[in-house]
Amino acid sequence: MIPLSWYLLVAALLFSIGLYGVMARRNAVAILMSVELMLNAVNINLIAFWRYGSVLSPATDTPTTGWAWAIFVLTVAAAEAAVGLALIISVYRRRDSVIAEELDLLKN
Amino acid sequence: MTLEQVIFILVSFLTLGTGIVVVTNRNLFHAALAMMASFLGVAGLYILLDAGFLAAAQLLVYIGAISILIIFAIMLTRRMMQAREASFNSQSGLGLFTAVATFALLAAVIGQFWWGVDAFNGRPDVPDTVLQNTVSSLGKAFVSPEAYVVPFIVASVLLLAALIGAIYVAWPTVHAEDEA
Amino acid sequence: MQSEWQFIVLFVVIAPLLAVAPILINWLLGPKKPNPIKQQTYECGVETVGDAWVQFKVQYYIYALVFVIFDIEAVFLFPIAAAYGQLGLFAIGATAVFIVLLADGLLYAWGRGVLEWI
Amino acid sequence: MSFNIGEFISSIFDLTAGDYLASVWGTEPWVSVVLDILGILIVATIPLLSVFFVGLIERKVLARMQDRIGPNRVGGKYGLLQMFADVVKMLTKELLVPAGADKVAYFLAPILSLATSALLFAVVPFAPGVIGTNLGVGVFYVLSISSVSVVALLLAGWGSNNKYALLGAFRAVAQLVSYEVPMILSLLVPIILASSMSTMEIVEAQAIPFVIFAPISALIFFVSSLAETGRSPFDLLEAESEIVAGFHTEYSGMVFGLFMAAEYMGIMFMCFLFSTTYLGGYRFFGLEEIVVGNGFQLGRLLGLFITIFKGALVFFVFMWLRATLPRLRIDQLLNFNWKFMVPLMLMILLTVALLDRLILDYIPQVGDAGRAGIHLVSNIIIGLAGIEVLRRSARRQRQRHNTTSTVLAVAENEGAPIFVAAEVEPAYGHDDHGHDAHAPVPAH
Repeated sequence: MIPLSWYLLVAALLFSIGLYGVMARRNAVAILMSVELMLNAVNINLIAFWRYGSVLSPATDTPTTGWAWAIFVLTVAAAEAAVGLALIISVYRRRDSVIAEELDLLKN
Repeated sequence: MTLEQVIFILVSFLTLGTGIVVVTNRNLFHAALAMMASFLGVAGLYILLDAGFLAAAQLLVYIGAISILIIFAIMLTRRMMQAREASFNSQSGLGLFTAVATFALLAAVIGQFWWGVDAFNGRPDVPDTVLQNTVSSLGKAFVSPEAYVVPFIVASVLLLAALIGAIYVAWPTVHAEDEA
Repeated sequence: MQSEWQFIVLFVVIAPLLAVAPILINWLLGPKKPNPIKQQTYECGVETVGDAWVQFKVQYYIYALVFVIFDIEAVFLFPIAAAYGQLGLFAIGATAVFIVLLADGLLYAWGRGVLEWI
Repeated sequence: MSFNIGEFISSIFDLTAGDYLASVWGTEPWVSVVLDILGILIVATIPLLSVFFVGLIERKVLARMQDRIGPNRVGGKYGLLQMFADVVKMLTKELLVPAGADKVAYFLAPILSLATSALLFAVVPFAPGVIGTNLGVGVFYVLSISSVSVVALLLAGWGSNNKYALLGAFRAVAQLVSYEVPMILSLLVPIILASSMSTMEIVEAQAIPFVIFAPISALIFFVSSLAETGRSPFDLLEAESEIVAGFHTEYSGMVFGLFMAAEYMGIMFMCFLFSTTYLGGYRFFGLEEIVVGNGFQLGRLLGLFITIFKGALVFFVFMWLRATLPRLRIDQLLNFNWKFMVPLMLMILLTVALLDRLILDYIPQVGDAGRAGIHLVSNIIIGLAGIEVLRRSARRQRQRHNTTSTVLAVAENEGAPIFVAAEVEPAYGHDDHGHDAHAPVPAH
């Protein structure tokens, strides 16, 4: 049997790894990949709580809250990746750089 | 150890190990590959959690679509990939500290509330029919006014906005050419 | 883990082995005499120029982008279709709104001319 | 219960050997694991081995269609051992890795390609109760696995360190992801009609095959499955006149053989999927009583034969098209997908969903045949409307071509990426967008 806390720990570790990537990487694409990792960690938590918690609730129908929100997170992740990468491509075309620190168009 | 525990440990190592590769590898293409492996590991966790549909959705969306999008973006902006510059910025030490601190906080919370609690020591037994019905209940929930019909429509608006916005941003116009 | 998914998990472990075995046999049986000329990448008979990188068009990204949006649509539509027998007209209407909204995106891409291959 | 060799053999003929072994061995956890592994070996290796057979058949049939004889030396008059000879040759070739290749990606690509092709077969219903595993989300699983196989092409293109391979991979991915959209939409139609995602239940629901309900959607599925497997007329993945051999330019020996095997397995799977979702799988009008009923021991075997027969029929059409049609240009291919098939399929999907609800709610007395008839009529009307739109737009295009001067027409033709040169952008960086490659690029 696998306790709930194992899943939560894995998710927490994945989240922290993604957080480190977001803070430490210079390349914007790499930052985006780290964000995807963090979103995945959130999804693991949602599904783990669904399986260990709300399945038990005495609803007449099968509870689907965890699944539904996991799919909405998936949607948001896809939309974020689509727009984020489009921005990166556009910025690369204009500034010839994908390094996040060098993008200071609004500073000056 | 049961089969499930063995699978859980292997899958977790896959997820976390490749996750570390994603954030540390200098070669962006290899980082993207590692990211796909990490997503595969997460799909394995979903299967262990009786969420097979979500595992398939994970493969379809993350590996089949988002990763391809990311690889295309890497190729389009590849001149930066020659790894001649540092791949970490100046605050990487701070980042490491924040990550470790976050993990410590989360672990403390998990230890406080869920570690060793009898009710959460194993997956609760649920009849197979309930688990098999989840997908169709999910379908019903998406379009029923009592449940998620509003987020469902909002999700489609979000996707539409993302599509239009991304095309608008990425597609070069005559105007953009003048600026460049 | 449900029993029908146990099959898939084991299959995911075994399937790559099916492919690794022939490669190993090939490695054992084949000759091993590499030389620089043999290993040159193919470029229609002339010597290879530069590395493999060419500047790609943003077009490829756009196709993948439209595909991602329809992929997400599939994730929503498949459960709804699987529950079709239990849905009412309101549900069909909501799904139709969903599909039409995404079709708008396709129309925008079409009108913008990003689907033209140039 | 003890093991009885006679009963075991009879259970093999009944295609229930797994159930028999389970009843002998009991219900310990390891039993299910061993049975699963046995099932996996059967499900994965039989398609892999039948590649020998299918490949030979295709070569023979194609040769006959082109007025040739085909393989006729190895293994007697009919060249029966030709494929074995080919495999022996592949196995004894040198395993060449091109210079500068990314070894991880280079070797991961064929492995991933074959593994995904094998994984697809887990949900093919061969006969009643004979299926790798009856997933509740079978069709969705198929989609997700086949979308993973796209990654293999990118890996091959990247790993080879070759311009043609990389370009070929990019084009192939553009084609595959584009055609995945109509495939997703056309797979939704049988799911709506059967109200289930499981392949087994879709077959069970087809007292009348779904191809009669929705022939246009079946046609769209067929066309997109041609494109998904990279078959003629959509074989741009390896258009040798433009991009040498596409993503597997740098592969030789058994690594190339694995791509080949994966391709054939993908084709076989698509044939089975088409027959499962639209042609009624193991059901066949008069015979289905014997097939579905359990009284007759050959029932399941008969189901197996029907499945294979239908799959072979679809495969024959695949070969026929390959022998008949020339290759499309990539702009035609993508335009046809995005501007014709996807909108048409969206229309069909909406109509089927709405109409089926109305029929089930208001006129349930028409029965299955009436339901099929109404769907058929609506489908054909939409299909005809679609064809009319296509004809008009083709006429408009012709008129535009006739009015413009000949010179312009030629220039337009050249603008289309017939050559690789037109597709490779000059690496100036700033403008990776639609300049005609023949025009001089202004320096910024």
